[in-house]
Amino acid sequence: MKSIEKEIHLKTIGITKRFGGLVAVNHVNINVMRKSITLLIGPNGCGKTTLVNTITGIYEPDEGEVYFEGKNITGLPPDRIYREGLVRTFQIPSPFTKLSVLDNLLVAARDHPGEKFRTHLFRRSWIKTEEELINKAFEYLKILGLDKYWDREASELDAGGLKLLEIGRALMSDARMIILDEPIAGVNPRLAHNIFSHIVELRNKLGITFMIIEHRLDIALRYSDYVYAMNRGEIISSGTPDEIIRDEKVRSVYLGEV
Amino acid sequence: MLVIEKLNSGYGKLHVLYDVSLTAKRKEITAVLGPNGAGKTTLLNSIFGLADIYSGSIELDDERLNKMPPHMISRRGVSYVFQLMNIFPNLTVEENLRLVARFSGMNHKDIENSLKEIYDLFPILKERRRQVAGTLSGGERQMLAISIGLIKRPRLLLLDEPTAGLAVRYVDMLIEKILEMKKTMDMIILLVEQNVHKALKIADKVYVLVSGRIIFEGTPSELVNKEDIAKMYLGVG
Amino acid sequence: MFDVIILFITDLLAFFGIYLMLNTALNIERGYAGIPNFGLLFSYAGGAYITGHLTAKIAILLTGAKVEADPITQPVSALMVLNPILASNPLISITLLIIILLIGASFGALLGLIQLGPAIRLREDYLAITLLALGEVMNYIAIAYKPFINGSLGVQVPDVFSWIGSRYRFYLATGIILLIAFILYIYAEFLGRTPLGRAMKAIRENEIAAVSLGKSLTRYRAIAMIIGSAFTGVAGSLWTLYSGAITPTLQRFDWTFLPWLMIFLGGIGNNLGVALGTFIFVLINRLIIFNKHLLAGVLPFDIVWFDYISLGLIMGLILIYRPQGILPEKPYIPKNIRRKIVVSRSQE
Amino acid sequence: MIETLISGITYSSLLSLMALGITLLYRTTKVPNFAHASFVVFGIYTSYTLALLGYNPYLGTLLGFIVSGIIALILFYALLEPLRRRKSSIFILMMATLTYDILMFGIINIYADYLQTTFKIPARNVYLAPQDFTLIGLKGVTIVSTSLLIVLLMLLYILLNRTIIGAALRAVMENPSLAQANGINVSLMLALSWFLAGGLAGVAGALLPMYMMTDPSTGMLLIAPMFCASILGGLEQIYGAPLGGFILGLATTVLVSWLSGVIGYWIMTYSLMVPYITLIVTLIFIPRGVVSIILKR
Repeated sequence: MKSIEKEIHLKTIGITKRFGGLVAVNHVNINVMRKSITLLIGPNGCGKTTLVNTITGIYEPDEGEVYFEGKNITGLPPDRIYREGLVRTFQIPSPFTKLSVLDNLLVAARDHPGEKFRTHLFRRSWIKTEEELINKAFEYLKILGLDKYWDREASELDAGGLKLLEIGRALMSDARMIILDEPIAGVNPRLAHNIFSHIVELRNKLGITFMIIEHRLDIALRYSDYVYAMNRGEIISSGTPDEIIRDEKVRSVYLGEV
Repeated sequence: MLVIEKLNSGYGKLHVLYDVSLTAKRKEITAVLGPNGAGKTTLLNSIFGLADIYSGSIELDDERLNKMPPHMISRRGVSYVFQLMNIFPNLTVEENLRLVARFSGMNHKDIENSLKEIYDLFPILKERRRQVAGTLSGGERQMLAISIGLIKRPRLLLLDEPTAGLAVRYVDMLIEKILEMKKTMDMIILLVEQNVHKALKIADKVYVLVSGRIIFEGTPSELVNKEDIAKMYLGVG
Repeated sequence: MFDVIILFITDLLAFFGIYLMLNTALNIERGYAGIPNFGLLFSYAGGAYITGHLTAKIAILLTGAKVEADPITQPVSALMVLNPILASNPLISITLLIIILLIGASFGALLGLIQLGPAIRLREDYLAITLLALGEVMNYIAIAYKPFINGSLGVQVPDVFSWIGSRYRFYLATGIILLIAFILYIYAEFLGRTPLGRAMKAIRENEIAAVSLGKSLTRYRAIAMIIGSAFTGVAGSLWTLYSGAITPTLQRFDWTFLPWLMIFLGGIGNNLGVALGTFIFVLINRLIIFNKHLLAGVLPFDIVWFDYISLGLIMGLILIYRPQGILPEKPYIPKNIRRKIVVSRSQE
Repeated sequence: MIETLISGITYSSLLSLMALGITLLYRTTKVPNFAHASFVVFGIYTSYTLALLGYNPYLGTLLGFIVSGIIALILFYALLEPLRRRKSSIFILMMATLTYDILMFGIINIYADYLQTTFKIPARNVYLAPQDFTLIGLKGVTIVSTSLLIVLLMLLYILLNRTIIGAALRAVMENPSLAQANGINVSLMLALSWFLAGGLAGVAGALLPMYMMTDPSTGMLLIAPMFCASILGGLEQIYGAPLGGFILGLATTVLVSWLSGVIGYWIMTYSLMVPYITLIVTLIFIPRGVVSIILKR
C-alpha cells in the first residue's frame, strides 16, 4: 500500500520551452506523487501556465520529457493526453458559451457511445450512458453550487461561476490526474475553502491526483501535500507547505518580504 | 499631474473598478499594488482608453482623457508599456524606437537626442540595436519596451508589471533604471507591480487595489506598518 | 388562374425543399461544427452531375432495356426507349430514385471529405479559402471531361416521376423533395440533441478547450462535413431529377451565397430558424421572379443583376445589425430532465 | 516554347500583382479577401472603357489603380470597419468580403449592360490584345506587366521601409495594439492597405484584357489562382506573393504546355486544375508557404 502511494504519477525531466529569445520554462524537473495534492506556486509570468501547457500538449517542449504513469507522453496532442487520463483546466475560463451548463460538463465525459458516428443514430444505445452521466454531472454541479444554473447558457455565468464550470468539466472526465490552473481566483473565500475540501475528498475517495496552480496561498497551502515554487521559469524550491513557508528563497521572491 | 476621481470602469458588462480615486504627481513614482485579478491592469487600460468608463473622470494636467481614443491619448503625451506583446518583434531594436519616435511627431534632431538618452540609460540596447527585437532575452526585451515608452518623452508613463518573469539581475537593474528615469526625466510614473518589496523601495506613493477598490493610500512606510493590508495583499495568513 | 397559383406553389415548395436540404447541411457544418463552408457548390454540383451521368446508365441496368445510343452523348434517343418503360413501371422508377439518391449522398460525402481534407487541421481562415476555392472545380471538370455530362452541352436524365402521369409529375417530384427535406431536417434536429452534435458544438465554441477534453478536431470536423455533404449531394441529385436535365452551369451565387444568406437570416445553429429563414427568402424570391416580367423593359439592364445587388445589400445589413438571425441559437434543454429537477426540488 | 515562356511570365506578373494585395490585406486586416476578384474586374472594365472612348488602354493601369482602390476603400469603410468596431469574428469579416464580391458582380454586370446599349458592342467579351503594340518582338503587355510589377514592388518596398507611413503600416502588421498605443491611427492604416491592395488588383485587371479574353465572371476563374499564389508564397510574408505568383503562373503555362507534348494534348483542357492541385499540395505539405522554408535556412 505504502509503495503505491509513493508512486510517481507525473514526472518531467528537464522541460524547457522558449519563445524567441525568451526562456519561459527552464529545465524543470518535477515529480507529482500518486494521490497527492501538489501545489505549484510562483509570481505572475514565472512560467507556471507555460509549464502546464507544455505538459498537456498545447505546446511542444524544446527540450525534456514528460512521463505520465511511466509512459512517455512528450509532444502528444491534447486529446491523446486526455485519453491517457490527464486533464487540465484553463486559467482564463474557456467555456462552451452557447451550450448549457449541464452540456458543458457532459462534453467532458469519456468514451460516450453517443459521440460515435456509428452509434449516434440509435438513441437506445447511448441514452443509458447519457442518463448516468447526467446524474453524475448533477452531483458535481451540486458540489460546485452550480446546480441551479444547469439549464443556463454558460455565457450567463459570472467569472467565479465559469471557474467552477472549468473544475466541473475536469472532474467529469474521469481523469486519474487533474491539473487545475488557478481554480479559486475570483471565487469568494467560503466557496474557495469549500472547493478545496471537495478536492481533498475526491482525492481520498476516488484517488485522483491533483496538481494545482494557485496564488491564494492562505487557502491553498492548508490543503496541499507538497509544493513546488517557481520563479523566472525555474523551480527554486520544493517541499511540504511548512518547509515552503519557511524557505527564505521563496519568501524573498514570492512573498516580497524583506 | 494625473487626477482620477470616482472612476467606475470595466469591459462591457464586466464591472471591474469601483469608485477608484488616485493622484499621481510629476517627478514621482506612484505604485499601484494588489493581488492578481484586483483590476490593476484595468486601471491602466482605463487611463489609456482601452476599457469602458461608466462614470468618473481621468484628467492629465487639467485635460480630460475620458472618451478619447487611445491614439489621441498617446498624442497627449501618455506612454503605456504593456506587460506582454510590448515590442514589434520583427523590426530591429533601433527600428522599434525610431518608428515610435517618428510617429509622435518629433523632428530629426529630437529623435537623435532622445535615442542618445535612451542608449545612455540602457547601454545594452545600443549594443543590440541592429538585432531583431524578437530575439532579445526577456530582460532586454523589457528594457526595449520601456524605451519605446520613453522615446517620445512622455508626460505620463504607465508601466504594467515591468519586472514580471524576469531573471533576478534584470529585476534589480530595471528597478534601478526606473528610479534613474524618475530623477533625470520630467514625467509622472504610474507603476503597477506585484513585486511589493521592490516597488515599495522606489515608490513615493502607494495605492493598494483589492477587488476593484482602493483599500489603502499612503507612503511605503505607512503601508509596511499596516500589517493587515500587507497580509491581505500578500495572501498569506 | 387557379392553375397558375398551383404552379406557383409547386415551384415554390420545390425550391423550398431543395434549399432546406442545403441549408440544414450548411447548418450542420457551420452551425454545429463551425466549418466555414464557402464551397457548398462543390458537393451540390457533384451530386447533380453524377446523377446526370449515372441515372440513364443505371436505368438501363435495372430495366434491361436494349439501348443502342450512348445515354450521355445521345440522350434523346436513349430516353425515347427508357422513359416509357419507367413511366409504366413505378417499382423500377422508385428503386432507381432510391439508388440515385444513395449515390448522390455517398458521392457528395466523398467530395466533402476531399474538399475539407487539405485544411482539416488548419485555422478557420485557411479552411474557408480552401473550401471556397474548390467550390468551382466541379464545373471545370464537367466541362473539360466530356464523357461526364457531355461537356458544356449537358445531359437529359430519365424521368423517375412520370409513372404517376405526366400531369402530376411535378407534384409528385415536389412531394418527394419535401418529404426528403423533412426527413433530413428531422435528422439534423436529432443530431443537434445527440452527444455527437454536442461534441461538434464544443469544438465550434472553443477548439483548444474541446481538444483538451479529448475531442479530436479532425474527427468531428470530418464527421460534420461527411453528413453535410451527403445532404448536399442528395439535394443536387434531386435537383437534376426534378429538372430532368443538367448543364455544368451551377453558380456560386445560387448554390453557396444564397444558402448562407438564408441561414444568416434565420439564425445559424437553430434548425427552426434556418427553416424559417429559408421559407421567407424563397417565398419573396419566387414572388419577385414570378412577377419579373412586369419589370422587363422598364430597367435599362437585365433584372437578374438587381438580385445580386439587393441581396448583397441585405446580407451586409444582416451581418452588421443582426448576425444572430431571426431565431438565435438556444442551448438544448431536455424536457424530461427539467421535469425531474422540478420534482426533486419540490420534494426538498 | 519561348513563346509559352513569355506568355507564362506575363501571366505570372499579373498573378503576382493580384496575390500581393491578398497577402498585404491578410497581414494587416487578418482577413482573406474574397472580394479581390471584383477589384480585378473593375480594372478590366476601366481599361476597356478607356479603349472604347478612344484612349490608350494602358492608361487604364493608372486609372484602374484609383478605381479599384476606391472600390476596396468602400468595402473597408462600409462593411469591414463597422464590423471590426463591433469586434466581429474573422468568419463574419470573411462573409462580408464574400457578400461584397456578390454585390460588385451585380454592379459590374449592369455596367457591362450599359456599355452594350450605349456603344452597341458586345461588352461581355473584353479582349484588347489586337490593339496591343509590339516592341523588339515582344508584346506590349509582356513588357508593361513585368516592368510594372518590378516598379510597383520597388515602390512598395520604398513605401514600407523608407517612409514613415510605411513604417506605421508595418507596425500595424506586427502588433496593432502597440501601434495604436503609440499614436498610430490603426483604422487609417488599414484603409491605406485596402486602397493599395485594391489598386494593385486594379492594375492587374487593367492589363488582363491584353493577355486573355475577359468578362465579368473572369473574377471567379481567378479567385483560386490568386489565393493559391498567395498561400504558396506564404501569407505571413508580403514578398512571398510574387514568388508564389511566378511558381504557379509558370506551372500553369509552361509546365502544362510541356506536359501536353509528353502526355497528350488533352491535358491542356485540365490546365485550369493546376491552381487547385497546387493549393491542395501546398496546404498539406507547406501550409506556411515557400518563403517559410527559405527563411528557415
